[in-house]
Amino acid sequence: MTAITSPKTPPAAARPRSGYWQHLKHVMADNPVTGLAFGLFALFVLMSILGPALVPYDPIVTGVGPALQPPSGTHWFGTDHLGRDVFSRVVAATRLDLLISVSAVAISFVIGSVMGAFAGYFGGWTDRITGRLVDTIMAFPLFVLAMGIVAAAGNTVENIVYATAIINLPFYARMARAEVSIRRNVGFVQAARLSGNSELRVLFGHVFPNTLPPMMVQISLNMGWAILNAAGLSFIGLGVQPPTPEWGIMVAEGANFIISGEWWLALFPGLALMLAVFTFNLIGDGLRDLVDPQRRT
Amino acid sequence: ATSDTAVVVFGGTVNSLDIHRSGTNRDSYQVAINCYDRLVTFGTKTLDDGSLSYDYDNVEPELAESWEISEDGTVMTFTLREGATFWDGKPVTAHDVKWSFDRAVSLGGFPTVQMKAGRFTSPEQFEAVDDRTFRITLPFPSKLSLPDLATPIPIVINATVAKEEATDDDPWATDYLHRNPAGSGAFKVNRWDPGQQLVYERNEDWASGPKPGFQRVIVREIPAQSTRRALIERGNVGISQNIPNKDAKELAEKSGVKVVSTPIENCIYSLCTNLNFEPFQDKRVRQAVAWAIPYQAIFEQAAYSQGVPMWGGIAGVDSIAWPQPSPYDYNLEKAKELLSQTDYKDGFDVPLSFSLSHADWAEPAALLIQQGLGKIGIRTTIEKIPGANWRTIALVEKKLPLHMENFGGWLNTPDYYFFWAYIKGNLFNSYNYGDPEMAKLVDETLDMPMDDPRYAPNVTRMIEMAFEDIPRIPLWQPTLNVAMSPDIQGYEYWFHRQMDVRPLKPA
Amino acid sequence: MNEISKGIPLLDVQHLSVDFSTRNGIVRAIDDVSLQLAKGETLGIVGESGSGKSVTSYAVMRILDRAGSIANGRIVYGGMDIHKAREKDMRDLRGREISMIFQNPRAALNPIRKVGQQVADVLIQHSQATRSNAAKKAVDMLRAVKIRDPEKRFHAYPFELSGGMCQRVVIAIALACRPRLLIADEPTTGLDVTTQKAVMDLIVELTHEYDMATILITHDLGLAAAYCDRLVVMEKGQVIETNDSSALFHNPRQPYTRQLLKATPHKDSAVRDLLSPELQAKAMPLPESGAIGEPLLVVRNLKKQFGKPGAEEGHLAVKGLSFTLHQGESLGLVGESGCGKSTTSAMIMRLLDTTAGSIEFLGEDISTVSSAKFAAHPLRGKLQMVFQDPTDSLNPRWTAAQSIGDPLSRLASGMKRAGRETRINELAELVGLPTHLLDRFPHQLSGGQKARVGIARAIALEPRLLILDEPTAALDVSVQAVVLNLLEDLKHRLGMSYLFISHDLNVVRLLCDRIMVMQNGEIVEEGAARQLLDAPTTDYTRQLLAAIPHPPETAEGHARP
Amino acid sequence: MSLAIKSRRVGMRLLQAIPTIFGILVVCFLLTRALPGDPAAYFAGQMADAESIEAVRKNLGLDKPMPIQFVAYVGDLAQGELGTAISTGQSVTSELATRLPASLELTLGALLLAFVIAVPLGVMAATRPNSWIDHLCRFLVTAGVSLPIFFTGLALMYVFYYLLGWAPAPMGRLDLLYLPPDPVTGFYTIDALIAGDWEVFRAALAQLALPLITLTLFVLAPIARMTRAAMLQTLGSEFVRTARAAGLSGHRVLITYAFRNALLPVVTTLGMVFSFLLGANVLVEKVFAWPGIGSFAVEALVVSDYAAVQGFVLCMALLFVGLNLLIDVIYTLIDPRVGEES
Ligand SMILES: Nc1ncnc2c1ncn2[C@@H]1O[C@H](COP(=O)(O)OP(=O)(O)OP(=O)(O)O)[C@@H](O)[C@H]1O
Ligand SMILES: Nc1ncnc2c1ncn2[C@@H]1O[C@H](COP(=O)(O)OP(=O)(O)OP(=O)(O)O)[C@@H](O)[C@H]1O
Ligand SMILES: [Mg+2]
Ligand SMILES: [Mg+2]
Repeated sequence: MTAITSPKTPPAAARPRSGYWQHLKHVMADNPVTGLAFGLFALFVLMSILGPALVPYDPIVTGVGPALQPPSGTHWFGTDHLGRDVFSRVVAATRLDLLISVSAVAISFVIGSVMGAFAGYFGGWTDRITGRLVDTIMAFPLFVLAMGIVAAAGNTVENIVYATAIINLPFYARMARAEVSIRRNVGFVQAARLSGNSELRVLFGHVFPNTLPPMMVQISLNMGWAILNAAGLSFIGLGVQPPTPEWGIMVAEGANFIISGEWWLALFPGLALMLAVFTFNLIGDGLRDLVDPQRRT
Repeated sequence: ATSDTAVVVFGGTVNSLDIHRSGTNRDSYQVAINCYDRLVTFGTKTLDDGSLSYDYDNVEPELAESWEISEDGTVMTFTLREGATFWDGKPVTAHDVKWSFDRAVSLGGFPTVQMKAGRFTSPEQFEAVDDRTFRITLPFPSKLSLPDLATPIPIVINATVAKEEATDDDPWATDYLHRNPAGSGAFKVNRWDPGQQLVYERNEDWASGPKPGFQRVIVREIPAQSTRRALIERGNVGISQNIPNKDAKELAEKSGVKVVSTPIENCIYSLCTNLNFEPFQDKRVRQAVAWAIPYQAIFEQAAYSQGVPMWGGIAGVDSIAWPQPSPYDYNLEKAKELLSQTDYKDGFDVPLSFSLSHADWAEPAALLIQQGLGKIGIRTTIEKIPGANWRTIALVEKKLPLHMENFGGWLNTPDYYFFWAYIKGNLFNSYNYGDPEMAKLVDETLDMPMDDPRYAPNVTRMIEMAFEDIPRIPLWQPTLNVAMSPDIQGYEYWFHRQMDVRPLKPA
Repeated sequence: MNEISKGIPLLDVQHLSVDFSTRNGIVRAIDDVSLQLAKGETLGIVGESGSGKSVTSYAVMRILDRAGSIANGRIVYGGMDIHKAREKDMRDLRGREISMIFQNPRAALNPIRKVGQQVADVLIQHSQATRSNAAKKAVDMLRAVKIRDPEKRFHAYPFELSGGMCQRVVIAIALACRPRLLIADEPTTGLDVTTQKAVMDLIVELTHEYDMATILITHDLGLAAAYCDRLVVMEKGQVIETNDSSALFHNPRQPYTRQLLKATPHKDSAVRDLLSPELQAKAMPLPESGAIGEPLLVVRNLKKQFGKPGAEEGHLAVKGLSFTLHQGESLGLVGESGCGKSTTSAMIMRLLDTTAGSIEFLGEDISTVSSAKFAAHPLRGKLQMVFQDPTDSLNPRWTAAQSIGDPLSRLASGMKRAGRETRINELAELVGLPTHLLDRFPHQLSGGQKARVGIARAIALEPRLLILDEPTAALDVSVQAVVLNLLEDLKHRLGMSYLFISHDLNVVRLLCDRIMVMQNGEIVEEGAARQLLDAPTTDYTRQLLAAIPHPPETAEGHARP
Repeated sequence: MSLAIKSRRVGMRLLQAIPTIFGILVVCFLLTRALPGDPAAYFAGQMADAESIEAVRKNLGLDKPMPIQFVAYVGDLAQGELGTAISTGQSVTSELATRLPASLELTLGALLLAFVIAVPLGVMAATRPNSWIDHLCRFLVTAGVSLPIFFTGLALMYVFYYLLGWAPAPMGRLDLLYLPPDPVTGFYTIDALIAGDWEVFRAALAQLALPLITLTLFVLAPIARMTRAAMLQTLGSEFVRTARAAGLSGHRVLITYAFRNALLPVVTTLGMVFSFLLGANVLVEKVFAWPGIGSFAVEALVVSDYAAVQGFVLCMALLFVGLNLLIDVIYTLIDPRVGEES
C-alpha cells in the first residue's frame, strides 16, 4: 500500500448516491422564487395534460352559453362572441401553447447548439460558415422572418413551430459557440483527449454539457418568447387555424372587443399568457441551478 | 376638425390615385369617384329607414348635359356640359372623353373588364364628334351600357396634361396619373401620404353637381379596427367607413354616433361547394349541405343580425328580385336523408376555407357551419388563407372544395350576377359550376332590356336552377355600415362601397 | 509582550471575528484573531489556503463582501476605531493611510482604463494632486516603482503590460499617497520566480524608503521569513502562533507551524523530509535511484511555430529542442514563464501538432500522427500527463469516479463495467483517495484530493511516460509535500518515467535525476540534478537559483552536505 | 498603431457583412418566391382574366426561371433599383424613404428610453442584489416582457386615450391639426425642433408617447437583466476591490470602474434588442396606425408583394449591419483591448 496516505476508507458500497430528486428539492427550497416558478410550471404541465378532460364545457363548441356574457358563476371567464366558454378555452389552450413553445425551443436548442458547438470547437471554416449563417438569420428582424416563413409555408402549427425554431436558432448557436470556444483547451478537455476520447466525444461528452447552465436561462427566456411570437403571428392573422383554442389568437381576437367593453375576452387568455411567460422567465435561474453541478452540496 | 373639414377613417389603404392602373386596389376607387367626373351618374333615393342611397334605375347627367340613344340602341350620343373645366381651367372636351375611354379599354385588367360589361371593348367605338359631342357605337344594344358609364371606371381625364406626361413606354401616362390626378371632379387631391392619409380639397369651380358641403376632407387610414371604434366613439373623427357589424349594432344604440347600415345590393355572403371536389358533384350532397347550415345562429353571431336573411324562402320562385332567400333552412333531418341517398352516407372530410381578409364574418360563420356539417357526418377542417393566396387559389385556380365567398356585382341586375357567378370559367364562379342551360339563359338575358317579355321568365328560371343546383349556398345579404358623428349629414350609400364625400355636409 | 514594547502599535486588532452568511447559514471565517503592528514594522501572515489571511486584511480595510460582517472584536488604527468609523472616513483612510496590494495584478487593474490614469485617480481622490498635475505625479509614481519609460507607460492599458509590470502599477497605486500601512496579499503568486523576487525587493525597498509598516500575506513560509520581521501563523481562521521570524523558524511552538516549516522544500531537503512525522513514519522506504534503462523518448529538433508559418506575427515558441529520456528516469524541465515548457509537453503528449522535428516514443515516431487522430493510436494510453491546475483539469460535471474511469472506458476496451469499478477503487486506493469521495464532484473536493484524482486518472492505463506539467503549482505546501511523495512512490511502484516541468528549482531537485533548463524555447543547460544546481554553468541558471527566497534555517535544519 | 488595427477591424467587419447581405438576398428571394400568392394575379387586379394575368407575369419577368430572375434582381439592385411595391403602388425606394424615418423614430426612441430606464434599474438592482428593490425590478421588467405587445398597446390606448383622454387620438405620427415639419431627418420631433416649432414638437411627441412606451416596456427586460448581470460581475471583480481599497469614492468606483466595464456586454446586446424592436414594431404600428416600415412589410407579405418584401428585408439587413458596425465602433472606443488579441 502507498503508505503516505491511507485514510480509513469506508467500503465502496456505502457511497451515497445523491439523487437528482434531492437536488431538485434543494434548488427549489433554496430560492423561493424558483420554487414558485417550478410550482407554476408544474401547474401548467398538469393543465396541459388534464385540462381538456377537466374543463366544464367543450372548448370549441359554440353556443354553450349566450354570446358575450361577462364572467359569472356558470362561465367563470365569461363567454366569447360565439358563446364559447372562455375558461374552458383558456385551459384547453395550455396544451397547444406549451407544445408550440417547448417543441420550438427544443428544436432550436438541439440544432442551434450543435451548430454553435461545432463552430466553437473546430473553428476555421466551420466557424465562419456557421457565423455567416447565424448573422444572416439575425439580420432579419426576427419576428418578420417568422412571419415570412409562416406566410410562405402556410399557417399550420408545425410551420409556426419551425418558424419559431428558426428565429431562435441564432441565440443558441452564438451562445454555444462562445461557451464551447472558451473551454476548448481547458485542462479537463486536454485530459479527456489524453484519455483517448475522440474529438467528437470530447466535444459532446465533456465540453458541451458544461455549457448547459447558461443555456438553461436562454431556454427559459426563449420559451416565453416563443409563445409571444405565436401570439404576434395570430394578431396579424398568421396564427393557428380556428377554432383551435390558443392564447395568442384569443388575445388577438379579444383585443377587438376591448374598446366595446368585453374585456374578459382578451384579459383571461392574456393573463394566462402572461403567467406562462412569467413562469418561463423565472424558471431559468432554477433550471440553471438544476443542471449546474457546482450547486450540488 | 373644424366645420369645413371632415375626417373620414377607414381600415384600408389607398395605393394609387389612378383607377385604371393595374394593381390599384378597391380602396383607391374613391379617388375616381371624388376627383373625376363621369359622363353620367346615378340619382339618389331615400330608403325605408330614411337613409340615402344611389338609385340604379335613375341615370342622371354628370359631365354630359344630355344624351340620346339611337332607335336601334347601338349609338349613344352625349353632349358635354358647357362650362365644365378641368382643375387647370381647361374646358372638358369630347377629345378628353375619348382619350380617357380609349385608355380604359386599352390598359387591360380591371378597367377593361368593367368596360366590357357595358359592351365597350375597343377605341373604335368612341368618337369625338366635336368639342362637346361624344359618340359611342355599340355592337349590339345592351341594358348594361348606360349604367356601366356611371361606374367609377369610365372617368374623364385631362388628356392634355396626361399626354404631356406620356412616354413611349407608357403611352397612357400611368406613372404620372398614379400620383397626380388630373380631373374635373368635385375634389382635388391636396396631399397624399401613402399608407397614412389622403386629403381632398374642394374644387370651387366644379360644374357637374351641387357644391360639396366640406371644403376639405381628410381620409385617414387606421388599420386596427378597435382603434377606429375608439376614434369615432371619442368624437375625434367624423366618419368611420365600413365598420364591423358588431360595432354597427352597438354604436347604433349609443348617443353621439349615428350609424347607417345599408344592405349591399346584389351581394350575398355564401358558402360555395366546388364541383371539382368529388362528393359535391352529386347535387344531393350540395343540397344536404344547404340543409345542414344553422343559418339563424350564423346570422346572429357572425352578422350580429345586420343584413338580410337569405334562407328559409318559399319553395318556388315567385319574383325576380335579387338577391332573394333560398328555400333552404336548418333541417338536419332533410340533410341526413338527402345524404343517405348518396354514396357519402357516412360523410367525408373536406377543408373549409375562407380568406383572411373576410375573417370578421367568415370565421364565426365557418365555425358554425363546421358544427352543422359535423352533425350530418361531414368533417371539416378550417383554413384561413391570406389575401394574395386567396385570390389565386380560390378565384383563379378555383381549387378550394368548400369555401366562403362574398361576390356582389356593381350592375344591379340578376342576370349580371349570374353571369359572373354561374358561368363556367368566370371569376366569381369559384366552384366550377357549369350548366349549359344556365349558360344559354344568361347569354340570352344579359343585354336584354328588363321590360322584354322573356326577361322575367328567364331570370326566374336562373334563380330556380341556382337554388336547385345550389353550388353557392346563400347565407345572408350583408350591410355596409358607416358610423358618423351627428355633425355630419348627407351620407349616401353607393354600390361601389366607397365613401363618396361629395354629398357630405356639416349638420 | 516584547514585540509590542517597541512602540505604540499602529494597528491593533483585538479578538476579531468575521462571519459570512451563506446558502448554508452563517460561516465564521476568522475567529478571535488578535494582532498588533508597530510603525515601520513588517509583519508576515502565513497559513494555508482558506485559513483566513485575506479575510483578516479585508476586515482591517473594511472591504469585506456584502455577505461578511464583523461579528466581534475591535480594530484600532492609529487610535481610530475602524469597525465603528463612518464609511466616508474609511474611504478617506483607504489608499491614504492604509493601502493594499492584491494577488493577480492583471485582474486588479481596470482593464479599460489607462494605468497612469488609474494611479492619477487615487492621487486626485486623496487630494494629493489636482487635475492638472495628477498626470505628472502619476508618472513620477510609475518611475518610483521602476517602470521603464514611465511617460509612455502612462498611456498603456493593463493588457499591454507584463504581469510583473502590472504588479508594479498596482504597487504604484497602493503607494501613491504614501500610506503608513501597506497590506500585500500574496503579491507575487502567479509571477515567475525572477519577477517574484524583483517585485518583493521593490516592495521592501519602497517600504523602507517611505517608512511604512507592512503586512505581507503569503502561504510561502520561505518568502515570509525572508522579508518579514515578525510572523503570524494562521490556521482555520485562528492565529496559532506569533513570533519573530528567526525565532519562529528556530523554535516553532505549534505542531502546525512545524509541519508547515517542514513541508517547505529547502535547498537540501529530500522528498520524504517534507512529510509530517506521522506520515513519514508510515512511508515506505525509497529505493536507491533506480537503474536507468533504454531510451524511452527521443526528441529531435522539435519546433513549434504559432501563427501562420512565415508570417511576421508567427512566433517560434520552441526552437529545435532535442533530448532523450530513458526508462525509469525523471527528467526535470525548468525555465521561466513563457519559455515553452507547456508547448513542448503538449507536443510530446500529441495534444499539439509539431511544426518540425521528430518525437520517437518506444521506437516509433509519433510526431507524424496528427494530434486530432492520436486518440485512436495504440500508444495513446502509454503517454499520460498530470496537469498544473487540478481544478481546471477535472470536468466539473463529472464525479471523481467518472473522471478516473474515463481513460479506462475509452482505451481499456476489454474491460467490463464491473471490472472498471474495481479498477477505479484500486486506483483511488493507490493514490490515497478515500473511496467515499469517488462520488463527489470536483467542487466538493479539496485541492489535494483533486490532484489525486488527476493522478489516478493519469496512471489508470499504466503509462510508460508521465509528463507532470507543474503538478503542484496550485497547491499548498503541505499538500504539495504529500503529492510529491505520492509521485515519487508511484514512480517506483509502477516503473514509470517522468518528465517533470516546473519553474520551482527546489521542487524539481527533489524529484529529478536530471534537469534541463530552458530559456526562450531553447535548452540552455542540461545535467545531473545536483551538479547542475550546485554548480550552474550559465548565467540564466544562476539567476533562477538566486531568485529562490532563502529563509533562515529551521531548528531541525538538515545537515549541510 | 492601435488606430490602424482598429480601423482594419472595422474594415474586416464591413467585409464580413458582404456574405451576410448576400445570404439575406438569397434567403429573401427564395422566401418571397415561396410565398403562396401569385403576384401576377394580384397585380392584374380584380376581374382580370387568365390572359391579362399572363401578360402581367411576363411584364414582371416572373415567367423566367428562378436563377435568371435572381440575376435580374441583383442587377437591378446594383443600379439602386428596388422595384415597385404592388400593394402601395409606390416605388420601394420612396416607400422606404418615407416610412423608415417613422419606424426609426419609434425604434430608436424606444431603444433610448429603454436604455435610459433599464440601465439605472439594472445598476440599482446589482448594487443591492436580492434586496426588495432587486426583486421589484426583476418583477417589473419581466412583467413588461410577458405581455403580447399588441395587447399592451391596446390596453394603454384603451386606458389613456379611450377612458382618460390623456393621450391624443392614435392616428399616426401627427394630429390632423398640424402639418408635418420640413423634413430634415425625417423624425418629426427632431425636425420640429430644427424648425423651432414647439407646438408641432409637442404634438409629435404626444403621438409618439404611447407607442414608444409600449415598445419600451417590451425591451426593458433584456437590457436590465444584462446590465444587472454585467454589473454584478464587475462589482465582484478584483479591480473594483482594488479601487475600493485605494479609497476611491463610491461614485467613481461605480461609474468609472464598474459601470464602464459592465457597459461592454450591454452594448453588444443592443443589436439583439434592436432586432427585437423592429419585430415588435410590426405589431405596434398596426395598433397605433403608425405609418412605418413594419406595417408596410406585413401588408406586403400578406399580398406576396415581392419587391416590397425584398426591399424591406434588404433595408433591415443594411440597418442591422450598420448598427452592428456602430456597436463595434462603440465597443472599440470603450474597450482598448479590442483588436489586440487574435
Ligand atoms: N464571501 C464569502 N462568503 C463566504 N465565505 C467566505 C467568503 N470569503 C471568504 N470566506 C471564507 O473565509 C475563509 C477564509 O478565507 P480567506 O480568503 O481569508 O483565506 P486565505 O487564507 O486568504 O486563503 P488563500 O490563501 O486561498 O487566499 C474561507 O474558508 C472562506 O470559505
Ligand atoms: N496557442 C498559442 N498561440 C500563440 N502563441 C502561443 C500559444 N500557446 C503558447 N504560445 C506562446 O508560446 C510561448 C510558450 O508558451 P508555454 O505555454 O509553452 O510557456 P510555459 O513555459 O509553459 O510558461 P508557464 O510557466 O507560464 O506555463 C509563450 O510565449 C506563449 O505566448
Ligand atoms: Mg487570500
Ligand atoms: Mg505552462
